[in-house]
Amino acid sequence: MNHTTTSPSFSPSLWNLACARLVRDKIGMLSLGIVLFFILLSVGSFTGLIAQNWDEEIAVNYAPPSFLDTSKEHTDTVSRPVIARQQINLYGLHDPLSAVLNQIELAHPQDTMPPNDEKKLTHLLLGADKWGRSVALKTIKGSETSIMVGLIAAIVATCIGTVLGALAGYFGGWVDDLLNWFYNVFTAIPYLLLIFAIAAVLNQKGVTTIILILGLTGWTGVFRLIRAEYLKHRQREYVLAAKAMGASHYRRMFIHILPNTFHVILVQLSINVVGFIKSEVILSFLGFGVPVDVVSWGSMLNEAQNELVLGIWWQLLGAGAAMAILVTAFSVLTDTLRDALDPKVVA
Amino acid sequence: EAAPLKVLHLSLSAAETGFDPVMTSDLNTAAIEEQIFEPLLTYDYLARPVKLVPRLAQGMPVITDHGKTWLFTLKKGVYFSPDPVFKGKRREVRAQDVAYTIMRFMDPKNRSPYKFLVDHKIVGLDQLGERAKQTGHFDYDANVPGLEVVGPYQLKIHLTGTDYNFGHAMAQPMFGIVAREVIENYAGDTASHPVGSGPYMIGKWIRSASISLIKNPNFRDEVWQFTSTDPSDQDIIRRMTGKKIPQIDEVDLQIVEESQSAYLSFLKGELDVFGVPGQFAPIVLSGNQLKPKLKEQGIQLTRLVDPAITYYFINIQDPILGGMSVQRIALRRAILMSINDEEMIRVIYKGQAFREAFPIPEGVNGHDQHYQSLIQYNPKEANDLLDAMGFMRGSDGYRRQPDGGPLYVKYTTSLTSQDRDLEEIMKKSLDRIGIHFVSEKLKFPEIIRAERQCRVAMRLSSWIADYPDGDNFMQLWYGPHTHENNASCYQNSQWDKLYEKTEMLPDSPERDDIYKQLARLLEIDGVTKVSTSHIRNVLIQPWVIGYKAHPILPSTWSYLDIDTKQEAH
Amino acid sequence: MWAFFIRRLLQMIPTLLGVILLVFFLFNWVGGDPAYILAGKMASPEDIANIRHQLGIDQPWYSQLWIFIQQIVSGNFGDSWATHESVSHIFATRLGPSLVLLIPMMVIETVSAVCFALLVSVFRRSILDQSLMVLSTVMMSISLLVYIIVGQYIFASWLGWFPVKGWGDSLWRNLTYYAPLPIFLGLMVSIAPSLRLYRTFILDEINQDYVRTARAKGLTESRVLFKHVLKNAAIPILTNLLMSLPGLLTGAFLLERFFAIPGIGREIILAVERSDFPIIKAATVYVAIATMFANLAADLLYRYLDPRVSLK
Amino acid sequence: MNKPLLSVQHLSLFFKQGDTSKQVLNDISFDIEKGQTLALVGESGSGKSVTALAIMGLLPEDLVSIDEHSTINWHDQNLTQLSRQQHRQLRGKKIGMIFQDPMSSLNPVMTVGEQLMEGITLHLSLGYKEARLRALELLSEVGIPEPNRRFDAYPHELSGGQQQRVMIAMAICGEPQLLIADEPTTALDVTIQRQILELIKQLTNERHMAVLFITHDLALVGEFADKVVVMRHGSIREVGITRTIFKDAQDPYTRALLLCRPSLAHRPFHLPVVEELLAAPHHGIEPQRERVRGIGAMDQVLMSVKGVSKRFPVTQGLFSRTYFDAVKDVSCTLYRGKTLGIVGESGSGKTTLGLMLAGIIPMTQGHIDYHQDLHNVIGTAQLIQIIFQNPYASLNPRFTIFQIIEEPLLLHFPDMTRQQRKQEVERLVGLVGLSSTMLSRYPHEFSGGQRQRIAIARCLALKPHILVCDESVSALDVSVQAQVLNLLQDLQDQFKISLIFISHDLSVVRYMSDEIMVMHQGRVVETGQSDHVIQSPQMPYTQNLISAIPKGYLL
Ligand SMILES: Nc1ncnc2c1ncn2[C@@H]1O[C@H](COP(=O)(O)OP(=O)(O)OP(=O)(O)O)[C@@H](O)[C@H]1O
Ligand SMILES: Nc1ncnc2c1ncn2[C@@H]1O[C@H](COP(=O)(O)OP(=O)(O)OP(=O)(O)O)[C@@H](O)[C@H]1O
Ligand SMILES: [Mg+2]
Ligand SMILES: [Mg+2]
Repeated sequence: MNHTTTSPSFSPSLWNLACARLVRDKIGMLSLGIVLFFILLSVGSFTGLIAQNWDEEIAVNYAPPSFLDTSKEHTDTVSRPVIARQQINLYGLHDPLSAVLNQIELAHPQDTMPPNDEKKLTHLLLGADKWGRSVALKTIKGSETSIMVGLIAAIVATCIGTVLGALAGYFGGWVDDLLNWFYNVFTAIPYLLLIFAIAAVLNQKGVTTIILILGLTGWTGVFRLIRAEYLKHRQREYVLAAKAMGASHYRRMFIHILPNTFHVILVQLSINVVGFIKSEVILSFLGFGVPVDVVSWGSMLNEAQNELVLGIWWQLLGAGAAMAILVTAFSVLTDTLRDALDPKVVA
Repeated sequence: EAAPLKVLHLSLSAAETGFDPVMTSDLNTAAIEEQIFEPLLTYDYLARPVKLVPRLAQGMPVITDHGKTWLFTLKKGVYFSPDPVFKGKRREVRAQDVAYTIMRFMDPKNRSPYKFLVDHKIVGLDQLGERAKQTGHFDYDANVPGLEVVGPYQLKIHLTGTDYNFGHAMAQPMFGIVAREVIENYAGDTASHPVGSGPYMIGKWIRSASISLIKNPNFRDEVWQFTSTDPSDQDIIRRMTGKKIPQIDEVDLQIVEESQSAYLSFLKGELDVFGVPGQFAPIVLSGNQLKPKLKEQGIQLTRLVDPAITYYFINIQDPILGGMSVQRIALRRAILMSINDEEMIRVIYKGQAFREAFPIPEGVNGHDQHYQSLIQYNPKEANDLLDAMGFMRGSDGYRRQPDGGPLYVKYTTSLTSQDRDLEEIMKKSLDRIGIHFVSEKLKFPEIIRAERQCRVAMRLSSWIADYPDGDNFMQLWYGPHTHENNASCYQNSQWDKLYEKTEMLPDSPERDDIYKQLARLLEIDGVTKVSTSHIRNVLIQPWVIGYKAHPILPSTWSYLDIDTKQEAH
Repeated sequence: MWAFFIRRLLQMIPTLLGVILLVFFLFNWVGGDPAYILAGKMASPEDIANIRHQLGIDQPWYSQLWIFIQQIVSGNFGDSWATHESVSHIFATRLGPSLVLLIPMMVIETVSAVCFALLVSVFRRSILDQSLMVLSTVMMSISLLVYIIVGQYIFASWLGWFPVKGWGDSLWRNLTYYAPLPIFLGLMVSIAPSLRLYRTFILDEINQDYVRTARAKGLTESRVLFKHVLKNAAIPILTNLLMSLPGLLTGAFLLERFFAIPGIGREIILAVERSDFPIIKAATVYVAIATMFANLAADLLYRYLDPRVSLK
Repeated sequence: MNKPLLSVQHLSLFFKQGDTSKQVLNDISFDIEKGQTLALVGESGSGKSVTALAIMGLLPEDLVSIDEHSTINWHDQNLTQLSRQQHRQLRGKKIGMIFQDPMSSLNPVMTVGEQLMEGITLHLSLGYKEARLRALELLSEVGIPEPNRRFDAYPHELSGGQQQRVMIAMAICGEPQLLIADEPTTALDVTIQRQILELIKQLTNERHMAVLFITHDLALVGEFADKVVVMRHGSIREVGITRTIFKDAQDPYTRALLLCRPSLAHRPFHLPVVEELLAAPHHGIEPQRERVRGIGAMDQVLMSVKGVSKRFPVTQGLFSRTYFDAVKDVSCTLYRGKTLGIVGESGSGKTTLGLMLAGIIPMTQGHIDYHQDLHNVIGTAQLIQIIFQNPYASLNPRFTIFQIIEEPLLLHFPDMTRQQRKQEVERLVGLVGLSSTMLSRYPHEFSGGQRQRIAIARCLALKPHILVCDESVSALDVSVQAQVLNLLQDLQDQFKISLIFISHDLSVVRYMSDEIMVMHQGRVVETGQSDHVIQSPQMPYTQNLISAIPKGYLL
């Protein structure tokens, strides 16, 4: 089998056309630039090139943002009284560890507790969170998780929706009835409860869980559209022609029809990305957020929830603005893509 | 011309669960019930440490027979609030009602969360409960030898054994006296028909949103006459003494779950009293003082140590952390040594907590303020200890079991944002000593289930006093309480024997000495490290008179007054 | 017409069965065991067993399922495990606040989104159109959580224009005093998507041939828009609106929590936190039925509004 | 001579395309006198509709720019200079317009009456009652039966012809002086087409309206127009009185349009094609020798169809289903190397029959016998192939031409190497007259005729014995239609393929077929030798059909 014939690629000319249309659209290009910038950031942080040290507590708690001078240092000189273990009253009880501890203390005298004199910054570019971690670095690191969650979950949702939609729309009959029933059941359950239920089933909290929650709840929209597309296309004459030519079901479904729904899929994909990046915030609010060693915009916004009244606005601003910018850019890009890929819109 | 209505506006952080005292388990509901129902005893408003005083009882009970027989005499002329069930007649509270109230706790249908306060304690009552479980019907007419109605106003309670804490049980709002005909009339829906003898009764009630309490017209004549030697109380005493209870016409309670909303409401004057959540302390406090801006507005601050502790426990039956071998003890101690409570107090609790090493908090009988912890924050020593015990670091920098097996701490938390902070603390701590952190997040009911099944490896738990006695805390590690609330599943016969000894003792120096040993033994075995006690900061609007935070009483609204002129201002 | 109606009603049965099974098994298998909470701090294993017996969760799954189905058929879901309040009463009382929030929100959202959509589709490709579209994209990119936190802080606390939170029992006061800020904040996120959707609906219609015919008749532009275009665009707009209603009922939980509004969304979260299974079951069944009926209503409306479709 | 009613002078018009603009009309000038019918003729995309819309002022302003020297004079007003408001006042009142597709041009959610009343109240300032009376009058004037009942009907409840009548009523309700009819009948059946055109003619005569009649079909023009303007690529090729144009067309393009449509009188061996005619010297090309069609006694029966029916289930009511018989008991025979033509109005079951014969949908009843030579290919794609009605729709838009033509090879000759397949594809492409340099292009990059050729090449790849052509040329311009018909005949000559040729266009079917089968409501009405059926139809239905064929000027 050779490549050109079995894997129908996008029509280079259609694709070129779409690109050409995109390039002409200034706002579209700007948003593409922004999206690429964010993706670059998240790839950079994923590979550890940037924001690797986001969890270092480099500043004092809630260090305010400063754009001029970030070099002021503050020495935390809380001296802690150290009570020698020997002075502690055991009330006549025996400590099985005292022998070991005595040895250790002989080898490394413990009485000089290292004074906590780490130098910490008092100001930071975008301020610091409650642990003194840089909000700027967290925002960058958060982009990695948020974009990854958004992308992978959107891919999962879109794949499920596409495959099921294709099967239902193409075969019709009982396959359609069954899948439609499944769809109806899923859409009839309140979204909120569905989230809780799926979260409870998965029961393991982590980025994967978030991706699965979003993916498993988000496929319905794709399913509906793809099913409709397949219903439309399976009656199209090019499909009948393929049938007359002796093409198998598989071939008709995936090699003939699928490429013709790419524009729908692509647009759904990016709509899902946007939706899921936003949903992650709500999931964090409901307690299904990312684990502690990971930072995401949702977890930042949730932390920031109580900070605004304290007058600490920078974390809210950092994560909120980054998210707003990316999501806006992505949505605009989606719109542009939709127009550019829509065969109906003639330039 | 009628005086303006005095309305106290308050918020609750969680929705009420319905007002049948026997079924109540949460503090918010208890706070409301405290105003509607009256138990036999209560705590003095001003006295610190807290002191039991009579409420429905005429005087303090007469305790005889080594704390086994308690004779209560009721006040006369105490009436339930009006209800259609009474058909327009005034219904007086009698000894029979007290007996009925107590019996209800053993009725399996009521599934009372506070059953433990009378369970196995009253002669003949358990048998009645057992029989009800079999027959499905609780016989309230049965004669219970332990609840001897001596006269219309006298009840003699016979306990199965010595219990000096029984008085505390009789001061709980859940033991507020109810009338049998009311309960039976509203059977199945008692939670929405509270009828008690307290100063207030339910007015308007929008479930889960707002509850308004209005004066009980049948409330007896009672005047404010608390005394105290504390100089800071004198102003309250001066302004309140001699006033009729209650002064406030209506208590308006709103359920506000998000603390930002509650705080902003208070600032706008929509709320009169606001318990500051820890994370908001920096905006209202500088050091221990109210911020000058708030002070200028006349807002008052009262502070109080909560009779509660937070404590880390490690499950002694956990396959990785449990066991009583020296290695495992060392492992647990090292883990507990790696936790920096000071940092937690500073960053998470915003300074509104302090390091408390003793399992019995301040304000509770048996507390020891000089107790020093054996387990101190010392990651260096913890590391040395782990090295010495053979928990070697692998190539990834994390330690393994001496036998090469995997080593990690599965740390259980709930789903709130505060729990995320706790996870962060724990993760940082474990990183200091090179042990893997594994997070387990569960809904609160699931945590409790897991704890009771000894499946929680480690957790930061907290315990708030049900009644101000050390026993309420120490029982948390009692071996037979495994699968109940001994979540560390600690079973040490030496410890258990010492504990059983304390149960037979009243609050005394002798008991305090044993408590110290118990506390130390917990540390030696690396089962628990008591972490903090918290400071409760309450903000009060300038027009609220007579407010003093009480460590045990869930609400004291009937003791307050409002300066309506100032409020209007 | 009746045949269509009855067929659609019959089709709901398998869907409802699916919902019931899914929810039952999801929450029965993995949902928490409320007995441990209800039993209180000091409960003994027997106490817990007693509570499980009282709640019926010690019975085998099939009898529980059977009870569940009986409850659905009789419409009586019993009492909440946590508060002993009857489930039907809970929904009856929580529905009001949710609706007081939702209905004005839907009305304002729809009216203003349709107006804006008409406006921008008339001036499409102009600066007005493009800037309004970008603005709406930015608006919908900000998380509702951020709107609430910031909005409550600024409008209720700082500027003091609205109460911070609360709810009363007078409809008028709720509507005019407590609800405006949450409604406004809700609109911030919900108007933009509707506007964009309606714009495409209207643009779809504006490009149709019959619009050209109407213009060829010499009709004024406003008549063309309001009489011809809007009448056609109203079909997808209204059906879309109707179908989104049940989802919104539970979707406003963030607003309900922050503004202390005793609505359904908040109740459901509370129920899940407490593993209050009767409420969860009832909520699912009610919302599922509402969703199915909304879909049916949307279908009927669609068929009613669009003379081309006949009821078969 | 009077001043013309409408005078278009030097109209040049541009469409914006991104930063560039495309000229769509180039210096168009013509006049319409009062009461005159002017036909605007030309192939698709030549700018006819744009011209009409420019007059109506209905072009999208943000996309179109009109050259400043252009004038469209209506009495003394220059329409290009009018404000929107002024232009609007002319529309409907002075100039009415009928659009191509009646179904989509009527508002689907408003009743016929409402839509009609709108114009009446606006232009005649009548009260509701009077307006209603007037509307009913108009409806009966345009020949709608039972106007009272139709008044409250929605457009979809009317037949295509009735819809078009409503459109006409709407266009004339303001009693305009000029009526623009933009291809008013392309969506309709021949019989209805004739009725509508006659209605327009009658109305214009009664009301002394001028008509701007737009069409691509010169044959129609001959019967209805006084004057003809021939357009191509946005400019005018020829203007003249109808008679002169038909008798003695000056422009080769005009001549081509006249000749490349098959007529009922002749059957040239090849149809003339526009390019040939354009390239030819002034006096035209050599007359072609006639092609002989018809079934002889010697012809071999390849396939005989016996009693084929198709019944579609239609859901109705709660559980009950009714059935719709799309094809009822059809029998026919197909001869080797011959063409069976199938004609019939829309919905008569032609496509359904074709699909059944091609084995794409199963038949409900009946059976098909094949000649024994074909027994080894029964059930395979090599037996019979079908070319679908719309060539564009039958080509996967995401496949290159190479992939499209290669697919049958890939499916049926798995042993072929890629090299062999490539050669075969190139051969096939050559066969249908396309260049192998086009192989990497996509369907949308081809013209309609080329697409039809691609579809044919794809079918030929399987070397089928029978080829079903379902309305293979109905969507094409006459000039392109000629090319495709020529190609099909060439292939038939070369490979002896049997054709089943489905069309509603009788002249095309006659030209292509040896035998004609006429269908009506799923049944065969008449079958016979093609010339015989056309010249002396037996059944009234067939007679009706044949009389409706536009005869042009010459016939
Ligand atoms: N909205 C538009 N944008 C860009 N180009 C257009 C637009 N409308 C028409 N054109 C171009 O103008 C030219 C003339 O179009 P027009 O519709 O007048 O053709 P026509 O002669 O009416 O053809 P047909 O017989 O197919 O209706 C075509 O090349 C077409 O591509
Ligand atoms: N899948 C189907 N289900 C139900 N009815 C159908 C189906 N396909 C076709 N029909 C009906 O069968 C009849 C014949 O349709 P068919 O497409 O064969 O007509 P046609 O002669 O090809 O018409 P046209 O000239 O418009 O192409 C029509 O009335 C059509 O509505
Ligand atoms: Mg045209
Ligand atoms: Mg057809």
